[in-house]
Amino acid sequence: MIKFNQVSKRYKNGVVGLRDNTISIEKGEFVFLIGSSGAGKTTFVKLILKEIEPSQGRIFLDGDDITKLHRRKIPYVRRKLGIVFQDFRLLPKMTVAENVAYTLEIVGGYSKRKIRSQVSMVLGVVGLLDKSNMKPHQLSGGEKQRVSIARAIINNPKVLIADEPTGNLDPETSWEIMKILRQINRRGTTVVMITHDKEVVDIMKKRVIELNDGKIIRDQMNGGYGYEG
Amino acid sequence: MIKFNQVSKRYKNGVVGLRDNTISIEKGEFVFLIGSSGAGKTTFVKLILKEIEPSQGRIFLDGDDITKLHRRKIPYVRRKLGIVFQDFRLLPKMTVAENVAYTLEIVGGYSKRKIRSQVSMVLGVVGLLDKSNMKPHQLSGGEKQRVSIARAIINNPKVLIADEPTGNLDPETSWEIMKILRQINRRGTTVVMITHDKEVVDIMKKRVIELNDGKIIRDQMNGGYGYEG
Amino acid sequence: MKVSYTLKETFKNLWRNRLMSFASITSVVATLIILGTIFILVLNINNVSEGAKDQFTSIEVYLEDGLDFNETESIGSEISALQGVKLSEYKEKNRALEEYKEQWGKDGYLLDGFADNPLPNSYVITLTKIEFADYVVKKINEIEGIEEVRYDKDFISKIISISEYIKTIGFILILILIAISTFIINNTIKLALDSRRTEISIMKYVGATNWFIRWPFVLEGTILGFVGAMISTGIMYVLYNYTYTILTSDFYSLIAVYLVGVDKVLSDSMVLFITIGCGIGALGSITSIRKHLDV
Amino acid sequence: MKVSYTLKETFKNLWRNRLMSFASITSVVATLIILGTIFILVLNINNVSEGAKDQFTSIEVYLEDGLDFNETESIGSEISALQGVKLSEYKEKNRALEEYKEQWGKDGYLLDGFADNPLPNSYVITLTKIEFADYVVKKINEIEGIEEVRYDKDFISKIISISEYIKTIGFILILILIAISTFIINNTIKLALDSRRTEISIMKYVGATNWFIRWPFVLEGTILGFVGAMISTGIMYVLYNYTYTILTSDFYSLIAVYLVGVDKVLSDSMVLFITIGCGIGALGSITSIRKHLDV
Ligand SMILES: Nc1ncnc2c1ncn2[C@@H]1O[C@H](COP(=O)(O)OP(=O)(O)OP(=O)(O)O)[C@@H](O)[C@H]1O
Ligand SMILES: Nc1ncnc2c1ncn2[C@@H]1O[C@H](COP(=O)(O)OP(=O)(O)OP(=O)(O)O)[C@@H](O)[C@H]1O
Ligand SMILES: [Mg+2]
Ligand SMILES: [Mg+2]
Repeated sequence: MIKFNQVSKRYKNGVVGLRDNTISIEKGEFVFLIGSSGAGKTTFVKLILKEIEPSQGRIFLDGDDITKLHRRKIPYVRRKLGIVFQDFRLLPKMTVAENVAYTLEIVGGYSKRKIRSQVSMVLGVVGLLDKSNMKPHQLSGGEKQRVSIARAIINNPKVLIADEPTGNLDPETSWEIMKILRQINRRGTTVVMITHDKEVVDIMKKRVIELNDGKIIRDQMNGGYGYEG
Repeated sequence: MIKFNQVSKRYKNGVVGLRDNTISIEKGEFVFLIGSSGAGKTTFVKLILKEIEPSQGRIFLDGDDITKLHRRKIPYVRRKLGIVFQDFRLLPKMTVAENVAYTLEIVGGYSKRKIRSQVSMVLGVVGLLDKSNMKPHQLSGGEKQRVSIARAIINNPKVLIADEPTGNLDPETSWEIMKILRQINRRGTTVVMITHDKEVVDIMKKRVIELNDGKIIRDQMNGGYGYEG
Repeated sequence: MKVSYTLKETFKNLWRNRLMSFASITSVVATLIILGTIFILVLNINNVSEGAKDQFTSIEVYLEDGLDFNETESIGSEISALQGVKLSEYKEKNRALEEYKEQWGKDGYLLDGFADNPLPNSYVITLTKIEFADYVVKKINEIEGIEEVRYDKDFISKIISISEYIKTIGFILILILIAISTFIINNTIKLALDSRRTEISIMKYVGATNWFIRWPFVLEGTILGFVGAMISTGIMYVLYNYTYTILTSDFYSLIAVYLVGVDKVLSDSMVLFITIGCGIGALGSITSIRKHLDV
Repeated sequence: MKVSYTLKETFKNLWRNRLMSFASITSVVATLIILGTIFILVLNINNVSEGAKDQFTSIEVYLEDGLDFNETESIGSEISALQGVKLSEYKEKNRALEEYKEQWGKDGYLLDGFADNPLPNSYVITLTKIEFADYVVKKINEIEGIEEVRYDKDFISKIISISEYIKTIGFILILILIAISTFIINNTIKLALDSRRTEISIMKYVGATNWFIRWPFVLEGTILGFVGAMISTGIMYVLYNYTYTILTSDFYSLIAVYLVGVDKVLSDSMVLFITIGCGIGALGSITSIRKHLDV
C-alpha cells in the first residue's frame, strides 16, 4: 500500500528529516511508527501526503508512483488518505460539523442528508456530538484532536495516518480512540500511527517501525515500544 | 501561591469549564493537574493567566487578588508566571532564540550579552541549541514543545504552569523534561503540571489534583494517576 | 462541484470575514469615488471645452457687390450644402451697418452720415465643428461671387489645440486613475485574503482541488467588487445630481448647457465601476490565492 | 523599554512582513499620487482662473470735453492713487479713433470723413484684482471732470463668481480626497496588520505591555507612510517637472504664465504627503492593533 524506496528528505535549511529509508507497508496492516522527538516521523507522513517532496528515492501509494506528481493530481492522492495531523489543522472559521463535513463536500456526490448523517455518526464515535456547532477555538486540546480524528475517518480512506492521535488525551479517551482505529483497521483500512505512548504500543502488539535521526533502526512484527518486545 | 475561592467559569456559549472550585497551592509545591479531555484543566490555567475572567469566585496569586484587574496590570501578573502552552504559542516569524529571548526583552534591563547567554543556557537544557536560528514552522512537534518550555523557564518565574509539556514527546525526552521541572521546583518555583502521562504521575509521587467535568474530585498528596494511589 | 455549495460557502465566508469584507468594500468604494469624480470632471470639462470652442466658429463671407437675388440665394445654398456648416445666415448690408452703429453705442450717430452704405452683403456661417473651418473656407473660396472670406485662422487653430490638449490630459488622467484604482483594489483584496492562507493550505491538505477552493474566493471577490461598485454608483449619482441641479438652476446656466446629463453619467460610471469592481475583485482574488494554493 | 530594541524590532518586522510592507507602501503611493495630481491640478486651475480673471478688468473712463492738461493729469493721478488700480493709461481721442478704424478693417476708410473727432479722451484702467471693480468705479464717479465710466458690471460679477466657484469646488475636492486617502491608507494598514493578530496576542500572553507591543507597530506604520510619501513626492516631481517643461516651452505659453512653479508644488505636496503618510501610518497602526491588544 505504501512503499518507500531509498527515500531521503533534506530540508531547505540543511536539516535531514529522513535518510535513505526503504520500507513497505501492506494493505490492511496496522503499523506503529515510533522514535524520539525530531526523528523524522512527521516527515514520513508529510512525504506520503505530498506536503513535501523527497530529496531522493521513490514513493508508491496504492500501486502508483507518487514521487513526481502533477500539482493537479495531488488532491486525488490526498483523498485516498485520512490524516490526523499532529497540529490538528482545523479550519478556524468553520464549526466542528463543518470541518468534518468538508472532506465529503470536497469529494462531492453526497446528498445533504447523507452528509449530515455521516457527520453525526463519526462525531458520535469520538464523543463530540454535543460540540457540533462550536468553533475550534472553543474546544479543549483533546477535543480538537478528536475532531481531527473524526475528519480523517469520515470518508473511509484506504490509508489512515494518525500523527500522535492520543497526544492530548487522557488514558481512558486514548483507549477509546485505539478501539476506533482497530475497528477501522479490521474493515480493511491500512493504519499507520505515530505515537509516544509506550503502553499502547506494548499492549497492541502490532508491527513497530522505529526511526532514529531520520533512519529506520527497527522494523518488527508484534513489537513493543522498547527493544525487549 | 495560587488560591481559588469558589471559582466557576462558564463560557459565552454556555459550556461550563469549571464549577465552584476552592483550592490552594502553596509556594514551592509541585502539583499534577489531571483529568479527562475537556475536564477543565486548561481553563484552570487560563484563569490564572488572566486569558479569561472567572464567572464567579475569587482568584489569588502570590498574595494578590487578581480576580478583577485593570488591563494595564495584567502584563505584570503574567511576568510572574512561566507558562508552557498546550498549543505552544510561538511567535511564527521569530527564530527559536528570538522567541525565547522575547520574555527577557519584555521585562527589560538585561544586557544583550546576558540575554544571549541565558538563551543559550535554556536552549541547551531542552536540547535545542542547534535549532536556535530556525523558525517554528521548521520544527517538529516535540521541538516546538521544548521551545515553549525553554521560554517558560528563562526568567525564573515564581510559578511555572505547564499544560501537557510532554504531550508530543517520546518517553526518554519526557523524562529529561521532568528532570528539568523537578530541578526548577527544587530551586523554589511552584510548579503546576497538566498531564495525561500515567507513568510520570505514578512515579513522581507528588500532589495530584483531579478534575472531572469542571469539578475537583480528588486532591491527594503523594498521589498516583488512578484512584489506587 | 455543486453550484449551491459554492454559493453557500461564498456567503458564509463573506459573513465569517465580515470585518475584512467591510474593509474591502469601503476601500473599493473610496477608490471608485475618486475615479468617478475625476471621470465626471473630465467628461464635463471636455464637453464644456468642446461646446465653448464651437462658439468661436463664426466665418464671415463677404459677397461681391451687385449680385441679384437668385445668385445670392444659390451661393447661400451652396454654402449650406458644405459639410460642417451648421447654419449660414444672410446679413444684408444695412443690417451690418446697424450692428456697427450699435457697437459704437453712444457714438453711433456718427455713422448716419453715409449717403450710400459702403458695407457688403454677407453670409455669417456657424460650423458644426471648429475643425471644419479650414475645409469650409477653402470650399467657399471656390464659389463664384465671393469677395472675401474672413476668419481668424491662428485663433481657431490655437483653440483647437487647447481643446485637444485638455482632452488628452483628461484621457491620460483617467487611464492613470483606472490603473491606480485597479492596483489599490487588487492590493486590498490581496491583503484581505492573506489572513486566510492557513485556511487555504488546510483545505488543500484534506484533498480539495484548486478550483474547489478558488470558486468561492472568486465569487467572494466579485461580490465585494460588485457591492462596492453599486454603492459608489449610488453615491456618485446623489452627488452629481445635487451638483447638476445647483449648476443648472442658478446663473451658472451658461456652463450648464454643456454639462453631461445625469443619466448619461450614471450609466457610464456604472458600467465603468462594475467592470473595474467585479473584474478586479475576481482577478484580485484569483491572483492572490494562487501563491497560497501551491501546497 | 529600550529605543534600540524598538528600532531593531521595527526594521525586523518590516523585513519579516516584506510582502505586506510592499503592498502597503504601494497602496500609499498610489493613493498619494491621486491626491497629488488633483492637488496640483486644482492649484493650477485656481491660478489660471485667478490670472485669466484679471484680464477682464479693463474700465474705460471717458473724460469731459475741453479739460486742460493739468486737469487731465490730476484726474489721472487721482485714479492711479485708488486702491486696486494697477495701471491707468491715457488714451487720446485720436488714438481711440485710430483703434476704431483698425476694428473696421477694410472698411476703416469710411471713418476718414469726420472733420472733427467726435470721440472723447479717456483713461483705460487695469485693476490688480477684479474684485475692486465696484469700489473703483464708485470712487471715480466722485471725481470731477468725468463724463462717463464704462464697464460691464454683469460680466465682471459673473467672472468673479465663476472663479469663486472653481476655487470652492477645488477646495472641496481636495478635502474629500484627503479624507478618502486617509481612509484607504488606514484601511490598508489595518488589513496588513490583521494577519498579525495571533502574533500580538501571543506577545500579550507572555507578559508584554501594550506600549511595548505598540511602539514597533507605530514606528512601522510611520515608516511605511513616510517611505510611501517620499516615493510619491519623487514621482510627482518627475511628472510635474516634465509637464511643466512641455507647457512652458511650447505655444501653450499663454497658459504657462499662470502655472505654479515646480519648486512650490514640490514643497507643498511633500508637506502634504508626509503629513498624511506618516500621520495616518502611525494612527492607522495604533487604531488597528487596539482591538488585538485586548487580551
Ligand atoms: N519545514 C522544516 N524545515 C526544516 N527542518 C524541518 C522542517 N520540518 C521538520 N524539520 C526538522 O526535521 C527533523 C524531523 O522532523 P519531524 O517533524 O519529522 O520529527 P518527528 O519525528 O515528527 O518529531 P516529533 O515527535 O517531535 O513530532 C527535525 O529535526 C526537524 O527540526
Ligand atoms: N473558548 C471556549 N469557549 C467555549 N467553550 C470552551 C472554550 N474553551 C474551552 N471550552 C470548553 O470548556 C471545557 C473545558 O475545556 P478545557 O480546555 O479546560 O479542557 P482540558 O481539561 O484542558 O481538556 P484537554 O485535556 O482536552 O486539553 C471543554 O468542554 C471545552 O469544550
Ligand atoms: Mg512529529
Ligand atoms: Mg487542555
